Amino acid sequence: MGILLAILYIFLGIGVIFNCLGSIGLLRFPDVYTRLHASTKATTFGSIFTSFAVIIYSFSRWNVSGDSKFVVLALHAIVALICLIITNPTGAHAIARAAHRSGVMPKQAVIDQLKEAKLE
Amino acid sequence: MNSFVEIVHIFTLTIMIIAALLAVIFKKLLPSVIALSVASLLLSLEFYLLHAPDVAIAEAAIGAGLTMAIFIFAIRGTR
Amino acid sequence: MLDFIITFLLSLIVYLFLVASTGEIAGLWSIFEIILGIILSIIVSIIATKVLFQKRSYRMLNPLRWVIFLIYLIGPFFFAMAKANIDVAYRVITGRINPGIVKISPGLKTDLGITMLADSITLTPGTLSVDIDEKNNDLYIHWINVTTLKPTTYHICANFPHWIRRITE
Amino acid sequence: MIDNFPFIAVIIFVGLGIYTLMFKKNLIKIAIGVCLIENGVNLFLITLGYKKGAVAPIYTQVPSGQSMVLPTPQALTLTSIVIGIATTALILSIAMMIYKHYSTLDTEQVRRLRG
Amino acid sequence: MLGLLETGSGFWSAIIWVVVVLVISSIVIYIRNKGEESYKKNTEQDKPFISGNPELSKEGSHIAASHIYWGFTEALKDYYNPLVKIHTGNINDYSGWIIIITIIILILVGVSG
Amino acid sequence: MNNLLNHAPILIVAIPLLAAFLIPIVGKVNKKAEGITTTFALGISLALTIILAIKILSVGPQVYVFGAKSPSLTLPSGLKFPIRIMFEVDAMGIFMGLITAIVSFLGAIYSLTFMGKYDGLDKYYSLLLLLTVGMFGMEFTGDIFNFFVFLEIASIASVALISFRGTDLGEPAEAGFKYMVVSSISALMVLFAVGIFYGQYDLLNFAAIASVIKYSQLDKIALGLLVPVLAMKAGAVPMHMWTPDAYSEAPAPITMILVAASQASLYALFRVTFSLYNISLSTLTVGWVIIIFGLLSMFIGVTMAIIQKDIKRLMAYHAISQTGYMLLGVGVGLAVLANPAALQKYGITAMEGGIFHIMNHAMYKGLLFLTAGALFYRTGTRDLNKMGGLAHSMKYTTIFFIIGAAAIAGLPPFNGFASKLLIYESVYRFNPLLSIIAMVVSILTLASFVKVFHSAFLGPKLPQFKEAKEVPRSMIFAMAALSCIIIFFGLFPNLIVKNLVHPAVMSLIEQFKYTGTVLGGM
Amino acid sequence: MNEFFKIFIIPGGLLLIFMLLSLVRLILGPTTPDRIVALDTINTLVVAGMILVGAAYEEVIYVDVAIVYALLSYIGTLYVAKYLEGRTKK
Amino acid sequence: MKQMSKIVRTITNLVYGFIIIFGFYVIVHGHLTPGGGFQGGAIVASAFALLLVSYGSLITKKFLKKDFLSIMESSGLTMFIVLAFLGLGITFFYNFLANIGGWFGNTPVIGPNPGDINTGGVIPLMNIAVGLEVLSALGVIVLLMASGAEFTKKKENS
Amino acid sequence: MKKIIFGIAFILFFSFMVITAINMRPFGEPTFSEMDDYFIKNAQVETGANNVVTSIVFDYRGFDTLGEATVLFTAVVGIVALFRRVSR
Repeated sequence: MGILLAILYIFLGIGVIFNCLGSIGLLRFPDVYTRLHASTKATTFGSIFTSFAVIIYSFSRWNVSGDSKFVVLALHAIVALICLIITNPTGAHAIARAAHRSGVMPKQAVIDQLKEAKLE
Repeated sequence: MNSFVEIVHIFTLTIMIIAALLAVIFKKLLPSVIALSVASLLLSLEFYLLHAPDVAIAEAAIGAGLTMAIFIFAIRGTR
Repeated sequence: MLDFIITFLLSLIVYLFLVASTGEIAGLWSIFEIILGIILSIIVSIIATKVLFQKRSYRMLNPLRWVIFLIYLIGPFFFAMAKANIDVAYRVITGRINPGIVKISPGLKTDLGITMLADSITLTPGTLSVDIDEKNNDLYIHWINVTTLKPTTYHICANFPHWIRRITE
Repeated sequence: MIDNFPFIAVIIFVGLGIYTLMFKKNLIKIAIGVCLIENGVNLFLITLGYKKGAVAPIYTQVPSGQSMVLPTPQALTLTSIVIGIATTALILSIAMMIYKHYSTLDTEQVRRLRG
Repeated sequence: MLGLLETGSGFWSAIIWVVVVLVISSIVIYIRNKGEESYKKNTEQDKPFISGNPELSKEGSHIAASHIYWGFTEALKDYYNPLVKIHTGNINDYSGWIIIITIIILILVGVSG
Repeated sequence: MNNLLNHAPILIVAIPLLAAFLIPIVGKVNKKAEGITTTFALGISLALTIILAIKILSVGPQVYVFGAKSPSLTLPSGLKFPIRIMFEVDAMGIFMGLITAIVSFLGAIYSLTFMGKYDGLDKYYSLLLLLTVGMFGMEFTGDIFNFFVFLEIASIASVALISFRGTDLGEPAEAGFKYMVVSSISALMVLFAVGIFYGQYDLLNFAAIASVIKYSQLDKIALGLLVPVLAMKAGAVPMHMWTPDAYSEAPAPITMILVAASQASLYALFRVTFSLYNISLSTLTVGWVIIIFGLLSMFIGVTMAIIQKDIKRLMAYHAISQTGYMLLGVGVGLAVLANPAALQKYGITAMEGGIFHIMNHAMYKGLLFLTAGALFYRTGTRDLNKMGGLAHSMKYTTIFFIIGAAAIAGLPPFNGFASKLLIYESVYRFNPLLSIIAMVVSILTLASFVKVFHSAFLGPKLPQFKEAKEVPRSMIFAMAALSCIIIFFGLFPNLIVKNLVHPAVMSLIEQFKYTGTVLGGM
Repeated sequence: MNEFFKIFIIPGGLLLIFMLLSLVRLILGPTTPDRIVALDTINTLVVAGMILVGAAYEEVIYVDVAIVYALLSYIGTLYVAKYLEGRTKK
Repeated sequence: MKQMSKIVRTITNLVYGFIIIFGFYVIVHGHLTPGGGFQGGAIVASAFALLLVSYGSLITKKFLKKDFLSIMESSGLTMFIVLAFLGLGITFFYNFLANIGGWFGNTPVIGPNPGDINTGGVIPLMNIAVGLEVLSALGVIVLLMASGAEFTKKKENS
Repeated sequence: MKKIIFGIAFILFFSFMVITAINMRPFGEPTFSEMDDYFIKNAQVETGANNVVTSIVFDYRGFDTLGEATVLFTAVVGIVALFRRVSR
């Protein structure tokens, strides 16, 4: 039980910290692209860890009690996690591309090869 | 422990109200629709916290995906 | 027809994954769930086959590729992701950035491969895929810390393209 | 007052929606206002059904021995959500059609019918 | 009796009314038949007599709808101008009126107890 | 047969509903069959309504409980309150049901040729059926949330029909938008009131709420939300602005049905005030509120009508003004509800007048809108300035118009006179001024219809309408049927008042009968 | 309410505070893309929070909501992105 | 309406089928887990919206036929009302299949239980009917408004 | 002028609504719940469905659901009718 609690605390702590970093980065960074960096990476990573905590928790509870509902909890959490991992970077890509095409240029940029390339 | 749950409720509702307020006060339509979407999604979270998962699914599916879609279509069609 | 069967099997697997622990068959499923799953999967395959198999490539049927994919996911990818987050944490706290958009040519041919690479890049240190050249699969990357103005693929994404080539091509 | 915070939130929602309907001059904004009132009313119904320390009224794999929140408002809200999207879709389509014929969305100009 | 509608302070019967109308109209027809017998159609007698002026053309003699009751609306100008102004056709006003009336009713109901 | 009668309330609603769902499929097979199917379904519904009316007027109110072990099992074992949705059809409900059935049936017949030149007719007929279903549901239902659902069905279907021509023209879309916004506000307010009731009593049934209602602060607010929005849907001044827009832009048969739809809201208003609250509310205040609505509607409606140039807009303002009569009559009844002596003396008569006027108004205003539609069908315009001399070529339409105009102006022996007389004489004993205003309004109504008659039908034959000829047979049939009803009601008003209107009024006044039907004589 | 309730609900509450932070970006966001980023972040946080709350209440069926939310908020994001993409094409 | 980038399209191909099967899961498990006809239908319709946003309305028309969806909508509703009519031997909407054994007629364990899909009487069937109706109705709405947006907006160079 | 009147009306409306909210029973403590207790106790026995909400939606209040589906159908038919020139 003690090990489980420790693991849960560690995982949840990492998750919360990275989520926090994500939202702070969203506030602190100067333009859309850097904000996307912060929000996408950090919140995805943080959510992965919180979900891992839930999955580990449910598997351990299943081990202890043998109640089938914890299997369902774990499996569905895994599915939710997979959805999150697949959709989040794609969404970030879509936003970045849309931002660039709608004329929002990166601030302080040293180089912008996309602007030079002029894709259709 | 119940007081903590109440604090969570108050937080969710506050964010939701701010988002709704933004939906009203934004001048441009697109940010307004985005704020409406945020309000709708947080409404879904609030339903979830109020132990109404059926309604939360309906609100998430309709508020997030479809309302957004039809609003965007309407904005596209009127410019 | 092969497309249809593959889609059918995939959706059946997903369905069974979702309804696990409802009955006794293999300790997990009840007979009605399986029957219903088969019916629904047929319907889903009718709807989704045309969308899933637009290119008619069957490379991903090889289970070895899936094994490599899992190894990739747990090994280098996860490691890079952790590194990325520490990197982001550093930049969030210090606010030290030097951004730019650069172009790389990873030389991947399949759609799935380039997609996987783009998503990996988005989740790994300091990079974000902004746009893609549809003709020759060149990626335009927003790089938060531009160290060189003429970056090679390795600068951006280490040896991910090798892994992904092994998985998808 | 603080006991009833969800009801206050409902009131704010409805009030914002009414405000939008009364003072905003854009047809799509008006649709947003209708959406807001809908959201508020839905929240009102669900809030009425909440019971402290209760779980969702679904018997599948529920922790046993707990009371359940009232199910009727959830059923009602389900109905009203779907009605809401039907209304919104129709309002927006008509707004699009108005734009096609009037080339504007301003309520001051969309008033050929008056007097 | 058939067709007798009690109104609380009296009654009304359409049948009696119809009978009376029939009687009166038969009298009218009778009197009309007693009239001038030299009247013939499609002669000079058939033409309208407008104080000796020539008859207007067909289109010109038709009075458009907006000219009817001109005097009435002109006399009640002070009443009509604000009334027409209220009917703005603006959707904001429509919802505004609903809220105003709701408020009035809420106050009335609240005050009356 | 008895079984059919037991299930009649639901069949009246469900058969048009089924037809509405099937029409898109029917339309794929055969374009011609759409109209026939619609007419057939509405015909069955009309027949069932008449059978049900005979039964209810002789036996008493009928309930129909959905999903219970038997259609009349309102209370499950050992409970004091109903848990399922039920239809509760009493004399008032079936009275409104008859109006709906007649009007929609004739509207469908009229549409068979009137809508011939439009495309997308399968949608049109489907929507027409759905509008009818919504109205029937509003009139029959005994459940307050179910009422909201049917209100939405009716309003969405009306909006879709109003903006049916919006593909080609801007104005119908505009009218539809306005109506949609105001009706969604009203529907949401109704839903809010439903929430208030539910939160207080944990009940959703009209009768069950009526038996426990306390008229607390929250009940007052619910009343204050319900009355204005339902009055708005009925078209009471000053929330009437949507009415002329919507009525003038909808196709003519739809306008006729819309009149009935707004009366369904009026019915709901009466249902709320009489059956839900009854004497627990301060009847004098609410009664005077409704009377003032009525007065404003009468006067402003008719004075605005005089200056209109668009024929359907003019008629729409008249519809508002006639709604005022109904509100006046019933409002007087409500104002004296707590006073049995006055109620016996003139209150019931006033209400009879008001309720009878609903029926009469649906008939003659329907007829007038249909004649306006006939004029539009042949001339292609609604502008009175451009019309003229149509009596030469459209003889039947002219006759029908005269009948309708005489009825709306309250000329004997048409039906308008009978109901207006009831209102005048009883309201005079309540407050003479009201009666005098009502008479003045009646005179102004006649004046404005003289204007329409003169400018549309009289005068020389205009050259642009040389080719105009009589409208096709199905349109004539619908108008003739309405004219026959008008003349019949005018000649034998006492039959209708005694057999149909008086029971309806009594079912409104006697709340305990309504609740007792559900709760078993509590 | 078992002993795990607290462990899971407190991170959930913290996630709400982060949502509030992201909402500030929604208010400030000079351009529309910034606002979409805020929307996206809020969505991710809500999904994580939903999973946590589901575990806290031991209601396994609640996690379905999180799946729906994760899938469908993505669609909303895509729609706005698509609209922005098309907007500059004059 | 243009396509979105290749990355989005590839992910769409993968996720599309998953959303649909998940929607169907929500529909058929309506009587056991949160969800039901409306929610599942809305989810599947969102999948159509996803297809529409990433491929554009022209290509989407190859995958989804509006007329087919219309017919499906009508038939779903007809199925629903016919199910309601079948109870007419007793009353409209009577749950005539509940607790009689056989398909969908099993009696569930009273109280908390892991859930058996074979219960619920007409409720699962009604869920499926409503699900069909809702998915096709919302699909039609989305498809039509997408093409309507092209129809009503001003021409590009005017 | 008009705006001022509307503003006053709006503020009054809002304050009345706030009165409603304050007069409402406290959050989370329903005073009466006989009907819902009946549903929670008997829904599983009478309809055989685990999800009480679904059993209300499709059994006890099934007619509402029919109405709701009809609303959706109506809206779709309305939109199709409005955009009937578009699809060809």
